[in-house]
Amino acid sequence: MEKFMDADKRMTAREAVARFVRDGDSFVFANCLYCMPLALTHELIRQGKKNLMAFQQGGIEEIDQLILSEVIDRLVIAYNFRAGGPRIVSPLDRALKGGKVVIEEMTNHTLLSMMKAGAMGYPFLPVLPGIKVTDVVRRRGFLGDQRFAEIRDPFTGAEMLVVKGYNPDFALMHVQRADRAGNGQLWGAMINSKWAALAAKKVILSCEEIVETEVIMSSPHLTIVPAHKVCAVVECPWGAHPSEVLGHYDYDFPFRALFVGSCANPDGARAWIDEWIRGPADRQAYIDQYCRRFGKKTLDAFRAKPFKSVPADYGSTFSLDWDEEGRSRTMGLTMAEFIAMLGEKGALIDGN
Amino acid sequence: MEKFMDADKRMTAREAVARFVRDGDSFVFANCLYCMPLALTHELIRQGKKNLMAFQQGGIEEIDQLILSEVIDRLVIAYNFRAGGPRIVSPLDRALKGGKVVIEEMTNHTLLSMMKAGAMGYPFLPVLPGIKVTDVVRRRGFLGDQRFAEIRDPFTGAEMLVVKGYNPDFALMHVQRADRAGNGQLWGAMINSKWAALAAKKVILSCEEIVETEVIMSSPHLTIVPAHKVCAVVECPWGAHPSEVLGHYDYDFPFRALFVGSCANPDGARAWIDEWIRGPADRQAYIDQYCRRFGKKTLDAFRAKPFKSVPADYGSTFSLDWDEEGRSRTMGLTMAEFIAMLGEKGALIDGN
Amino acid sequence: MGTKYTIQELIVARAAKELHDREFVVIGQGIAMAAGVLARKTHAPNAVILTEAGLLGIDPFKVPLHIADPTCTRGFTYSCDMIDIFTTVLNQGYVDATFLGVGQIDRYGNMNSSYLGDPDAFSIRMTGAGGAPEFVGYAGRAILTMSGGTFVEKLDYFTSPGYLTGGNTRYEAGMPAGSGPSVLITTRGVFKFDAVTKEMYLAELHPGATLDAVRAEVPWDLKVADTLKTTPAPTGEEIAILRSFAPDVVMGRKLQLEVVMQQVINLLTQNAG
Amino acid sequence: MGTKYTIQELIVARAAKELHDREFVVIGQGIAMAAGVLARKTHAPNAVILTEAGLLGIDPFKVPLHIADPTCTRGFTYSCDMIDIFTTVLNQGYVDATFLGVGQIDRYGNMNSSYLGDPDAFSIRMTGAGGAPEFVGYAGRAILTMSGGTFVEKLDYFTSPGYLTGGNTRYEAGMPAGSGPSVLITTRGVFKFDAVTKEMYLAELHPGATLDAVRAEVPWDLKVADTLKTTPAPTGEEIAILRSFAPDVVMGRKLQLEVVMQQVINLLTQNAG
Repeated sequence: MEKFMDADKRMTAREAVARFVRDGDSFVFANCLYCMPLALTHELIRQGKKNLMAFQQGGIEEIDQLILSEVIDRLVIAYNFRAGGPRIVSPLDRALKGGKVVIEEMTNHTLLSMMKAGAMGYPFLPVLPGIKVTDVVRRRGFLGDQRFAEIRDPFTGAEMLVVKGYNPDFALMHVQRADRAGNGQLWGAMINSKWAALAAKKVILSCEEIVETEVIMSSPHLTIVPAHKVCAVVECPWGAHPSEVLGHYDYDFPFRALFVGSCANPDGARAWIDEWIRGPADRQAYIDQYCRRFGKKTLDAFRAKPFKSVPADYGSTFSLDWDEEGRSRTMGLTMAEFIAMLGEKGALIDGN
Repeated sequence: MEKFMDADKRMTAREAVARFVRDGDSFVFANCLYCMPLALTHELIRQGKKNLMAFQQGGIEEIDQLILSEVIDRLVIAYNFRAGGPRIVSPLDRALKGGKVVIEEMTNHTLLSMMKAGAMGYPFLPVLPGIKVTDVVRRRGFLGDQRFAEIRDPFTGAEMLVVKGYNPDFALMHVQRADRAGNGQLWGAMINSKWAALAAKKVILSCEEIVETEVIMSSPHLTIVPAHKVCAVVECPWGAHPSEVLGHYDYDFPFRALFVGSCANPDGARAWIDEWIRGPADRQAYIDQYCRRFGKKTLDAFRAKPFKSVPADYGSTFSLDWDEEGRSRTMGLTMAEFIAMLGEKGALIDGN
Repeated sequence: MGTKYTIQELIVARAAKELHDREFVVIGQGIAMAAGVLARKTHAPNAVILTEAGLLGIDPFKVPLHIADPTCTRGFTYSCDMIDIFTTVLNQGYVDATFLGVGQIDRYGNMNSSYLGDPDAFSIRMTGAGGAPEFVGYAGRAILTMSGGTFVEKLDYFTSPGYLTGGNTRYEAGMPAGSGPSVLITTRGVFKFDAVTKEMYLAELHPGATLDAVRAEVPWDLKVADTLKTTPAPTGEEIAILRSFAPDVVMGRKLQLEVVMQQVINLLTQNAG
Repeated sequence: MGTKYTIQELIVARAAKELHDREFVVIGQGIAMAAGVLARKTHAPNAVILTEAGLLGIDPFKVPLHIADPTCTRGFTYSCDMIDIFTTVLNQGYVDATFLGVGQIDRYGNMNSSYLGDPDAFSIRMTGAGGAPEFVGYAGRAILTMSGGTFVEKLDYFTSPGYLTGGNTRYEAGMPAGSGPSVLITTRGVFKFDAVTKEMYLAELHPGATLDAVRAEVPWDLKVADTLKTTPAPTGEEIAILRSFAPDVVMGRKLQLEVVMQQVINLLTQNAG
């Protein structure tokens, strides 16, 4: 797969989506429920992208928003949050009924295993075979037979179930921090993020803050997506609002409820999307609009109070083999003594 | 597999090995080259354990020490460090030649995939099929055909190679820090640690320092082995010496060279083992002996200078739903108002 | 004389009793999470709560909004990913119990959380499978609660495996020995499963509930235990814990929508400039 | 007039030229690591060095003792595990090159790093396969160096796949198009592989080396390029960088043992109390 090696990939969400998303692409959300890449999702809608195929473990509001905006027409999904309860007809229900979207039902584990197989470059991975009896496996959606297969364990003959690996064209992802090159660091609920990001052919990454590469290098254990997978880095505070980002803000339940409430009828939901997605030019404009409407204090009330991790210590004994007096710790020699020794021992060649 | 649920599993290395290791067991090193569990390894030798089967990605000195002490008689391995160069006859060479140990040759990736399959509870996992042509796959050791198998990808018909999953009886592991219950945190080179520890039926864990559970809870992203896998926690500073532990100490090359030098002949190596493994009663006695022999300054020279990671922030907005005035943030009601509301709305049942 | 309680408090307190100390329990949100936390605060202080999002050992101070909501707790002991939970934890047999809310259920405890109506011409897509099929399939047991769902002769869609067609059929299909739904707690009673036939039967009636009212909700000829017990009412201590920890769960979904939406309006208007 | 140099400096400097800017290179230790770092410090500043231990983006200030030695660098950009390196990085085609030291090699670049002599009655078990089979199999190309190893007609043990029996046989066995050993640098010359037959041929002779001396080490009738070049001597800049970064590599294994063992004795005795 293509490596993205530029040292500075910063751009706006608008540029990122315009450059790297083509109508008809498949994509995966590299966050699920938590820390949702909603600024990027909204940009897909704002630019009127069409006929996308989405992989998502668990939708919270982004799936309904994409469906209402007719951005996606194929959906591979395990779970979709229904804040209004099970008896309310949702945008997804209406789109399925109206044939605007086709669906492939999966479980959380098997859908993520599709991504993990793709990320590892394997054509398939095993999954837990007990679900073979369920309609999730037995009924087929638009992927047909390119999803589950039954094989035998070559060592014991036992029946196994495997899922096919997929590599979506791109992933949308939001994280707490990243450097200019795109090393992205996430913590909190790890859920599907690693495997979705690594499965995708490229990752469009937004983050709460851009940090120096030194910050990344001091904490490589937090890097969830390495720079070479990332084609664009978008610095975007509040980029996951109204979902939560640990260390930055909690979820904004009241605001979220406004969208859910609007979904009671299609016109209400489309008006919400016009007002909160199509209207603001970008995430900053959306936040400005929020503050004008509900007050900056309302937004600020969701800001997280710090609770810092006890750090890891990456320290070693030295930072060079040569000590303060210019003597090699390995050899006990200065450079001059070292070169003299090479000469004495007959190790030096005169190439001329 | 058995869960280990005690809240305090602290014990000495001697107790841990006596209680949890049986002659004939299989085990895996959950560190490879880096941060080696050498205090625990030495305890196996001190207690004269017999007929163990070892899985190790890459040996550095522990394999030769276990072989010289006749603790292991079966070895599944991909790499063994030869500090003296390729032409020196090593303890492993002598043992193989003398039939004291049988060997199964693997590659780093396929051996670790055996552990990962075992850790995931799968009978096998795919590996990269290109190595089918090599003697690593074509020649068989003591595991016979219970190692590699060729199958077809059910989706494309392509030829695939898979390895069988294994669950060793126990793992030996050393980490930077752990709590009393055994949540172990490691950083630096992650190599095989996660999958080896999770594959084992139980983990005997040593650590540089025991910390409060609050430290672990502030940094759950560093937990490499969760407490329920761990049957014993051994606090053991310098427990990996002469290998390196990031944030604590670098490798002790001179001391390591003494052992390598001793391996030039079997008597020298056995004398080294008597002096440095069988002689000292435990790791503290070993370190005391080191300081008596070479000076405390020599040991201290290997101590790492701090280089702390920039922490992750796990902070959220509140720490309770009820605010300072006893009002629920979700509902806007005090407890009394809430109960009154339940009554007014007819939600309360009188069970009597 | 006991404290008055809501039906949700009864369900949660009864469900909590199903969890034992030192057990691992996978929980989602709502009633299930309230039950798990109540158990930890009473008889099961060393039970370990995990969610499929990769949060293990959480000690929540409020009910999480969803399985991946880490704002309910400051830290936890182990952060892994969702595949790790399903394989290295669940598939290794470490999960003793899973709490699950039910949409549709049949007499053998098979469940539907995907579609209402024929899936090819349905009216409502429910949440979908999520992690339920594997958790119900592989956890030591499944502790079920149902407050808005229904008993059906035939599921509209078969999402999660109970005892299939009864007897040993579940285990013949490869699920671990002894696993399966152990109990179902509804707004009227507590149901268990026959040790041999695996058919559901009524084991306890809630205080004030009648057998007729239960039968009216079940479309097959429901079996009833020889000695039908009365579900214990929640204690004052349990009620106090629940009202403090999970007031939104305690009041039930209908009241919750009403109260929370009022609070939403308050919050969004009070600071408007 | 150039600076005098050691044979290791020549080999490392020549190997470094094989790495291009913005490439991913998997490296172990010793000569290979010195070559990778030299390339980064000269013409390939944006090359990314990774080791199979899961250290990606390291910027070492000394030569690591082994593939999992993190004391050579304060931090790095991505910490993953060994399976991640082999699958999500190598198997995805992200690795442009791997540097590798050779024990035994045949005319098609197949290699043995496992046993000297018949494996059933051997004398020496070398290091073993480690990660070599997969890296040589799946990296974009393998850059080989050999200072203590040998050319053989038939390998004692077949550890890592070169071009198998030549022609297209490597690719027919499933390895990625275009992959395989690209160059072998020994103490006497530089070998490449014929584009069609995939047989090794001598492409460059080191300054001072003779064709006869090369042929004496190769047990088959070695092919030689039509225009045999002379390997460029390392520049003063390259030598200065290497002596500062990797003095232990520069002096070669024999001298290293001698000097380092003296230093060991010094260190272990100076503080003895």
